[in-house]
Amino acid sequence: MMDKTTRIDKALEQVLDSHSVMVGGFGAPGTPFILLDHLLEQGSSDLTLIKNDANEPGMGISKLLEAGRVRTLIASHIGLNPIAVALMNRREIEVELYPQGILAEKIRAGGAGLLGVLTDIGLDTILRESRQVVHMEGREAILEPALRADTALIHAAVADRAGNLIFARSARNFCPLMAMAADTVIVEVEKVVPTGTLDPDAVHLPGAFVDHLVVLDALTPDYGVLPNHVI
Amino acid sequence: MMDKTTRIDKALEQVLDSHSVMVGGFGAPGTPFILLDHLLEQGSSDLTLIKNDANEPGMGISKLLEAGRVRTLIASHIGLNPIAVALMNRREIEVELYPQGILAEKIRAGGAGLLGVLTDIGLDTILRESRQVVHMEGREAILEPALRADTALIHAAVADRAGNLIFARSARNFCPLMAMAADTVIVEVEKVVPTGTLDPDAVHLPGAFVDHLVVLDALTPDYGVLPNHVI
Amino acid sequence: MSFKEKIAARAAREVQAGQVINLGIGIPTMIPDYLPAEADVFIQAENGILGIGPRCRNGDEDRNLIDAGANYVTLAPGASFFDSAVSFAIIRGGRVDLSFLGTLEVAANGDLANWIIPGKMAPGIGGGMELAQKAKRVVVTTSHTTRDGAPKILARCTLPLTARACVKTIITELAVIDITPHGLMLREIARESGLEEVQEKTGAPLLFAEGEIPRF
Amino acid sequence: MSFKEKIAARAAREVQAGQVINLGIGIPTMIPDYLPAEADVFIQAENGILGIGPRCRNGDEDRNLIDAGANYVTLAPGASFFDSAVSFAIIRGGRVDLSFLGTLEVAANGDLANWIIPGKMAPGIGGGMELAQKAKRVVVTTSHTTRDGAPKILARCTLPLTARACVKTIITELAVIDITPHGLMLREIARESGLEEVQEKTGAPLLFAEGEIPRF
Repeated sequence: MMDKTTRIDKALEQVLDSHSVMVGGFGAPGTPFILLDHLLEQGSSDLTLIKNDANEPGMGISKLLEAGRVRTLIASHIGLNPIAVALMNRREIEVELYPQGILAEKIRAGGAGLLGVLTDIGLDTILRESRQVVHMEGREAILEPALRADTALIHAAVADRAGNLIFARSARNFCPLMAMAADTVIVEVEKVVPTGTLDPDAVHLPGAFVDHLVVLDALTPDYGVLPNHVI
Repeated sequence: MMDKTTRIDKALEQVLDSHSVMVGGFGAPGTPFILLDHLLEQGSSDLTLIKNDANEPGMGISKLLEAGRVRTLIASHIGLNPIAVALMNRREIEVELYPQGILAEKIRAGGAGLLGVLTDIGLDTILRESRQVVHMEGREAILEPALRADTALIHAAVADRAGNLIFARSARNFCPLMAMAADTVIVEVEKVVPTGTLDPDAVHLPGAFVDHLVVLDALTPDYGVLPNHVI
Repeated sequence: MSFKEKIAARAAREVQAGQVINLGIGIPTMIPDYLPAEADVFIQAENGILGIGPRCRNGDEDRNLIDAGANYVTLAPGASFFDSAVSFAIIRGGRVDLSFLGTLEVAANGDLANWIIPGKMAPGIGGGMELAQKAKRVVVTTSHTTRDGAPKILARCTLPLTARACVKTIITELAVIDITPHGLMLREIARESGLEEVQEKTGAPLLFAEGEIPRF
Repeated sequence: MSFKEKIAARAAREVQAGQVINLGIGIPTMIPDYLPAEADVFIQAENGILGIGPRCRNGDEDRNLIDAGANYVTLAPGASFFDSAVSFAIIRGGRVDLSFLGTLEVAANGDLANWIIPGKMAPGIGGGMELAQKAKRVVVTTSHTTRDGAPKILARCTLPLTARACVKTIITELAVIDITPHGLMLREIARESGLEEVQEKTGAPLLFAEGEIPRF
């Protein structure tokens, strides 16, 4: 029977210098902290990272940013990470920022084998200055090209060995979209169940999109409730 | 507590003559046969129907086609319905046909508040003759405008009173996409459970997209295993 | 009651039963505390939740359950989860009835500017632009003036826009103001404030109906 | 064994373990009957299934479980369901390893024409155009000639194309033919057929390697 479980080092060796890497997660939930920690150890550099946000200092992709491994960051909002903001302001990293749902659609379009989407979001703003505007059916539209990456790193709650995934609560966010949009998809997962035991109606992402499953033995504190966000 | 259950006649009176109506289903599964039967009884005419296929003679939207209630049919493949093919060939209905996944994306784009999608599907075929072709990033792309409708009629297996839906197996198909893409969404459902009893991770379509739930007392034979498809 | 609480409490009264609402960061996240139990609304969060419940109590945090402002939240009955594309389909598809947003500037014609101060602050766009442009109704909740006392409500925005002519109502600690085709219409005024004060702190002329202006 | 069964049986041998495969209507749907148990493939259907199982036996039909050809099907372990947009994301996103399609015409350069006969047959496009254009490998399974005995394999298609230069291999009751940069390469020949017969019934020149051509 198909078994996509892979050792973490084996899976991550497919991430090469100057690769583009999509990273799941909105804030902490869905962020593959352990994959990112190993990517840091592995020494990969000159990366283009695509993530909704920049995590927070000392966590997740911020470790890669802080270590100077990132050339370009494509995101929606990095306001919770002052280190990332400072790197951007000092032009030590290149940052592309998109409206959040448009970032999601660009990634989804890449995953769906489309070339792009057309939107009116931002048409009346400074965004249009840096965009291709097309005329369709008597109106204007911003053309947003699809986004794909060499690799996607995502976190899932449960998987079967064929790669079918289930996400937990608000940890779903960008994960399934990114898994559709990368040439190689590496998933860290909290729990693996035998193939055939998941309800086919309850699967959030079909296994066809998953290349490697890295089974986590234990979670690091980054996965826990973050004290700085407890009111 | 919010309760979207509605009497079938009350729900369907929102469908007016010359309205556009998206109809869920791929073949029989997911087709809202009872809503369609009532729409026929109600006498609505000059309709634009949007469905993957044309069902089969004597079933589903074919009843509306046969009764002369349809001006335009937007679909992907109507080969299983010779009556629909004959109406098309005699030009008694106008038919627009799209590649199946592009039809899905046009509807989804409408649902996602996009203006359209860009695709290379059909670029080397006669499809391009009737399409807007745009140049982006040094290549050509077919511009497929988003599709929306006045009403969507879909079938679901289970709902709560807030309109959260769960579909059964291959009956999901176009249903969630169409529910996103219509101004008024009417869902016929086999079973209603109290709000709060569905697993929030298992909901296929969030209730925000649903306006009216019509609870089915019993299913008609159209919903059963179709003898002509049993090998 | 702090000025923020006052604004949140007043804003809560704009909510109608059965609505899908979205709460921006800051003051808007305080609004649920002031919603009556019978409000029966669905609170949506951009990161993929419909049906946020009452404020999360210390110790009840779920590591996988935060809102778009990264605050731990709870669930209401009938909640559901979905990915970020579906989440913004709800927003751009027009299924958010009411979006509460904070702002840097808002203009008399409803223009909103709340995401960038060129050369100074540009952490990103987030979900605000789509909410501002596509929610059925946008209500701005904001302090009436900047910390320096300068008006935030202006004849025209000076900062780059988030969306054009999108705001329907402005709620501050001093006033409730509707954006109308004729300009800013003062709908209500705070108990402890006066008409002169509100006009003085507002960067565009205020219209108001004849007679007593309701207090809040 | 009918000629269709012969084609399906031979086509099954093109499948590799671990692949995601899609089966067009007609002959392709017979292929699973000839897959060895250890094949370990996932069969995808455009209407939203990954993981179709063995042929559905009479009486086992599930009213909610059909494939894209409207046949009742069963599920394999590890199956999943999804909507039509996700289904075609699998296809256009390049996650279908192998697509078996029937055809009206196929050309020596891999052009495929299988969806329309202008003025005669135009029931729609279905999922075939996206499969033809985007599957990693397209194998055509077809009778070698039309009912009238005319070649279906041509130097150039005469009908409007489904997709350009997409077919990698053609499997008929007479031969297995690869599309190469140099033209049609005869890889295998049916036991009961001969080289002359195959060339005669093929509308473009056949190349073949030196020595004995393997039989099937």
